[in-house]
Amino acid sequence: MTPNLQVSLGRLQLRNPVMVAAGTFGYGVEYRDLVDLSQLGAIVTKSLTLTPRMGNPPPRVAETPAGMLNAIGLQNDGVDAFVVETLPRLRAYETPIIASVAGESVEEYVRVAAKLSRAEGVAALELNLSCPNQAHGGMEFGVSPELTAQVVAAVRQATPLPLIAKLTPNVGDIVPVAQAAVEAGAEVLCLINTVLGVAVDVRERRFRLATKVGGLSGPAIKPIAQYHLWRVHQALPEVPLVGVGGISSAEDALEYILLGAHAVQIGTANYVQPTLTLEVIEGIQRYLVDHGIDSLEAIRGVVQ
Amino acid sequence: MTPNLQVSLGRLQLRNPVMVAAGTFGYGVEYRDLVDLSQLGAIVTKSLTLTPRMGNPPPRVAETPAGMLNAIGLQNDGVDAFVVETLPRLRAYETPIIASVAGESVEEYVRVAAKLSRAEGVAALELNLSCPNQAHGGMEFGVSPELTAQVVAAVRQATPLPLIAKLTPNVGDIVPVAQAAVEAGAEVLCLINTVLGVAVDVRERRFRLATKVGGLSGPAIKPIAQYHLWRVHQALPEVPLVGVGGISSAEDALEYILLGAHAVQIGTANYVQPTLTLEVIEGIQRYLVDHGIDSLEAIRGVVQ
Amino acid sequence: MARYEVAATVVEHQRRAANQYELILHAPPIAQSAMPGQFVMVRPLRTHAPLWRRPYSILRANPDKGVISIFYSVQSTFTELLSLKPIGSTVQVLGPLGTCFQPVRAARRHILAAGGTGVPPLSFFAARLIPTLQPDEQVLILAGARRRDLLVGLDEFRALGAEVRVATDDGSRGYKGYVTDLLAQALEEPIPSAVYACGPNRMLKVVAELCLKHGVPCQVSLDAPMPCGIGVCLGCAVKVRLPDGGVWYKRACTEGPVFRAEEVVWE
Amino acid sequence: MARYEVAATVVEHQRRAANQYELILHAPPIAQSAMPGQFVMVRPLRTHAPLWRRPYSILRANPDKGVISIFYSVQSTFTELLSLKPIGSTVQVLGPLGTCFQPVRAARRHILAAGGTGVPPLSFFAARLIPTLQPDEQVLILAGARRRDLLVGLDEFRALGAEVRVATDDGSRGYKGYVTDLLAQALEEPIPSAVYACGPNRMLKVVAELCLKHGVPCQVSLDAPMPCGIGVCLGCAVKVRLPDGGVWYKRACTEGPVFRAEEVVWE
Ligand SMILES: Cc1cc2nc3c(=O)[nH]c(=O)nc-3n(C[C@H](O)[C@H](O)[C@H](O)COP(=O)(O)OP(=O)(O)OC[C@H]3O[C@@H](n4cnc5c(N)ncnc54)[C@H](O)[C@@H]3O)c2cc1C
Ligand SMILES: Cc1cc2nc3c(=O)[nH]c(=O)nc-3n(C[C@H](O)[C@H](O)[C@H](O)COP(=O)(O)OP(=O)(O)OC[C@H]3O[C@@H](n4cnc5c(N)ncnc54)[C@H](O)[C@@H]3O)c2cc1C
Ligand SMILES: Cc1cc2nc3c(=O)[nH]c(=O)nc-3n(C[C@H](O)[C@H](O)[C@H](O)COP(=O)(O)O)c2cc1C
Ligand SMILES: Cc1cc2nc3c(=O)[nH]c(=O)nc-3n(C[C@H](O)[C@H](O)[C@H](O)COP(=O)(O)O)c2cc1C
Ligand code: FES
Ligand code: FES
Repeated sequence: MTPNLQVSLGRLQLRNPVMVAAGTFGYGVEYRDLVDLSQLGAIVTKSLTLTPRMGNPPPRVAETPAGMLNAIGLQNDGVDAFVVETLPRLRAYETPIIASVAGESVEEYVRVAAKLSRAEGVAALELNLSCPNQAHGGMEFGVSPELTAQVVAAVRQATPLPLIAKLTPNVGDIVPVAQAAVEAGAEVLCLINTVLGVAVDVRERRFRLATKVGGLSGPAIKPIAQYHLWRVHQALPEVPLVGVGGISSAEDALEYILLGAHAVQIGTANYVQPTLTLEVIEGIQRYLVDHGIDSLEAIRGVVQ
Repeated sequence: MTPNLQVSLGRLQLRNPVMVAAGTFGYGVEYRDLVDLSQLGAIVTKSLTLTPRMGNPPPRVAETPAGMLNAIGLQNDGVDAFVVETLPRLRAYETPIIASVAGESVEEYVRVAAKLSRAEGVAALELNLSCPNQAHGGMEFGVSPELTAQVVAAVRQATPLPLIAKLTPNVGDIVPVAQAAVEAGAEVLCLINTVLGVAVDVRERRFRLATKVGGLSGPAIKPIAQYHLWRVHQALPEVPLVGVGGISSAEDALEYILLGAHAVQIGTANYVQPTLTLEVIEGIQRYLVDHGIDSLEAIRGVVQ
Repeated sequence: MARYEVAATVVEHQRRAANQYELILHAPPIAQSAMPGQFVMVRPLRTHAPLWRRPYSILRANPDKGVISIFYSVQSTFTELLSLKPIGSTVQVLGPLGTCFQPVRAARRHILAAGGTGVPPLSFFAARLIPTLQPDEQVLILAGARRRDLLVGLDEFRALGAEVRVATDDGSRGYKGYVTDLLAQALEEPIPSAVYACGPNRMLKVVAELCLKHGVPCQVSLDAPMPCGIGVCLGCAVKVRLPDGGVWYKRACTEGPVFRAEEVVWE
Repeated sequence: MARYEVAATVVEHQRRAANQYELILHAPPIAQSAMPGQFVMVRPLRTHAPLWRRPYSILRANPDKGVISIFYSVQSTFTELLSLKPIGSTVQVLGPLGTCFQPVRAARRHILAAGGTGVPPLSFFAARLIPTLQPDEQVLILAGARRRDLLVGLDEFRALGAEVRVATDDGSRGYKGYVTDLLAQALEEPIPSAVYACGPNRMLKVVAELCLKHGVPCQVSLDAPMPCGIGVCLGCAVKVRLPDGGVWYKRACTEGPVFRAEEVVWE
């Protein structure tokens, strides 16, 4: 009766295609009184760095029309604290834990990835390629096919875990970057991370973020994210894709699947509707039942 | 008492910085019963092509969160009909008419520009560099600094009128394109045109636009447009800039001015609030009065 | 063809059926010039999402009282917001917009065919048409809906003295089937008729074909996405045949929404 | 520290002053556990713009009736939407959230300093605190606003038996000047005091400095943008001094909004 929502992302098997996006669900445990974590397809942690990071000064967030800008600056307790303190609590759930890996140099990515690979209970790594590259004046790694390939190849050497590359939309053409990531060893692509933007406070005559520039997320960017996802699916039809950007309903998630996504991530909308992930899972199920479809494969990528 | 809203865009003098964006205000005359056209800073016409164009099949528009996608496909009656039929009616107003020039080849841009330059009553030309380039598989001219320079330089040869280059945001870095346009002879830069996007109809399982891909506009893109404008202003502080993207209030317009814009254009929001242009002019005036500022120069670019 | 942008006060806001409301607005210039088939663009609040105004057919216009009304069903966020507007609050309304139904004076029977939410403009049309009829002219209303509870406004047609025939998809009231079936039957009756229709575009296509087959003049009010409603965005394109035989895109908001059926290129 | 996401029914929606409303919601689990200083994240409708929920301090909580109330002023689209919610409709509410004011038992005088819209959490705090006081303890309310018509809720403080001193920027009621001037005066009086403050952050900074100078314990409820309210987005960062002397960013939504003033690094 209930349709099968299972999906495979390469070597990674998920009970359903609905994950939470990096940095928008804390480490996962923060939600456990509101969301039954064992229902989720997977939990992606906030991005982890080699050492604890304090993050950027406030204001770090600004609301924009149907979206928000953030410049959290990767505030986190560092990969060691995650492995020692948080991971054991997450292992209590059967849900796959995907650790998001951040770095400001290729070496940092590799060292974080290596530490996570030795820990018990990490199902896969997701490389956050929107991190500022210290060696290139703070430019995002993911804007360049070459840098993307470097990071992915280096981490590929350092981990036996399934490897997801999360791409940035701040490029003229995302396809060469996607190809570079896959050729360098990424088994799954996740797209998109936030879109660069600014916001101005007219009363105070200053930027609304202390860092001036931030990353735009939320419903506003859904058409942009879906455009990139669809183009990458057309160019690389064999690569499993994870769609992220502006999902705030089951319908939004289904749109991504129709465009070719194997799975989706919910980010900003978690803030607005903390129980949304479960609603989306239910809504996808209901759509399949209502339309007499028995698996997601039957509709994946039918909108081309 | 009332502050001075005059601005110069290079050789072009405007009574105030509020224009309407190409393609969102028809030829201008369509609004004359709703908006006193002689109050506007300038009217930018819908983009004109060498011959009449029927445009794309419907559906051509889709609403998105705080935005819309369009793929009108440059439906217009052609430059000759504009010069003969519409321009004489527009000359009745004292408002400068900026003709938007479109083309699918460098030659088409040049021929349209030449015809407009011979007509009476065109104050300036705005080059729509988001047009699909037939010789390069439909890629937008404005994604490449080289193609941008080609179009601008060729049109520069063909017209004595002030020349505005309107840039596309669908690039990794807009600054080299902006520089190329200025070096090739653009006196003013206008940014941004629409952001590429798609939308899906889950019920019908198809794209919501007949052309699949469309251009995203409206409040959703304001943070993106302001980011590009601010970066270009930082790179080319001497070049007058026209900001466009998501403006739907005087406050939005002032944000652009604070970031360095000399003038602004209102697009999508004209549909939602047909009298918005006049409200924005009034609102800017009120802001200056309330803050005891006597000209826009005093606040232009103060948010850096 | 003057158009007015009015901050209209909500005079009444009546729930007429489950999730269906009639909104009565004080908008004198619109009330004074509105014609049946025309519509208004409505903005209940200055929100960015939903972004667009929505078009609503004018259901009634009382020039003396300066009021118009629209009839809507709550479907999504926009109509949910609209339904929250209390009496005394204001709603931005732009109108009257678009073309209107034109009585075909040669016809003896005026058939008004409404599918789904197509009732409002035809109700207004009937109210204006019936008082002008010659003794040998009659009005026949054909109304279709999915279920009986979605049939609205029929009593008003009857009160005007019109004959009303009803179809529901599930047979819960009247004929079981489509309103176009009722039309096919009616067109078999040997009375010089004219048809005026409003409903989903796929219904209108069938209506147009039936009328063409029977040589009956037909006017249809088309549905299209309408970002602006005033002819500037070209988003509401409808493919039409030009007199010279060519095709072109017309704007449903200004050259429509009421088109002569034979002009439309149905796809 | 359980948190509940509740589809709360609007029980009452009272206009309390020009543009100021009290919204009473049926949300039993929140009503039963709410403490003064805590807040709820509110979503009146599923809109995309405004996107974020907004935090509102809990003004009252009646565990028996299962209701809570919040007090808000209409400022922009979000609060305009909220003000449209009729009795009987539902509002999504997540709470209770954040830290609460902790009575300082050593103090003989509890000074509650409210600036602008800072009244609600202090009103709730006063209501819970006053019944527990020893005979030699007293509560002093200091309330400041720009103009007299923006002063709200003072009668309720008085009804609880508290002394109320008022300041307005324009002198239209009480002392002409800032509420922090009243505090400076009060702290000169030789009574062992504790201060609990809510208002704009720049007021709280002055409050904190005054209390530090006088060696008076002080708790402040800070304002910060709050996308999530539950500690996951890290958007509401407040710089604090750590016990080890270092600094770090804490979350106003979970480690606040009520902070010990000496912990905060004011910028
Ligand atoms: C000339 C004209 C006159 C009109 N007159 C009337 C009138 O008199 N009364 C009236 O009620 N309406 C009328 N309409 C329709 C009206 O303008 C609105 O479209 C309608 O009120 C729905 O508004 P909404 O925003 O709440 O729903 P929308 O958000 O526009 O959605 C409409 C329906 O489509 C569904 N939907 C939304 N998104 C999608 C998607 N991605 N894929 C598939 N389905 C989707 C929704 O669930 C909903 O059922 C008229 C339209 C036109 C063009
Ligand atoms: C812990 C906590 C508790 C709170 N409790 C309460 C409470 O009990 N009661 C209450 O009324 N509020 C409370 N607030 C504030 C509340 O959350 C909202 O911020 C407030 O209701 C304004 O909502 P709004 O969306 O209508 O206005 P917003 O859109 O948030 O705008 C707020 C004000 O800022 C102005 N503004 C908007 N945009 C800009 C800009 N770009 N530049 C400069 N100014 C701008 C607006 O004009 C308006 O005056 C609390 C906040 C916090 C953090
Ligand atoms: C506050 C915030 C913090 C984020 N932190 C991270 C992060 O640490 N690592 C990462 O890869 N993406 C991060 N993201 C990006 C999201 O994972 C997601 O890619 C993006 O927000 C688009 O999805 P959405 O529109 O559903 O939010 C963050 C987003 C937000 C809003
Ligand atoms: C329906 C529509 C048609 C447009 N047509 C043109 C056009 O012909 N030429 C052009 O340069 N830009 C065109 N644009 C882009 C706008 O001029 C503007 O750059 C863009 O919409 C962003 O501004 P906005 O967010 O205020 O709408 C069009 C936009 C829309 C929505
Ligand atoms: S709706 Fe814009 S032209 Fe018709
Ligand atoms: S509001 Fe998100 S962490 Fe505090």
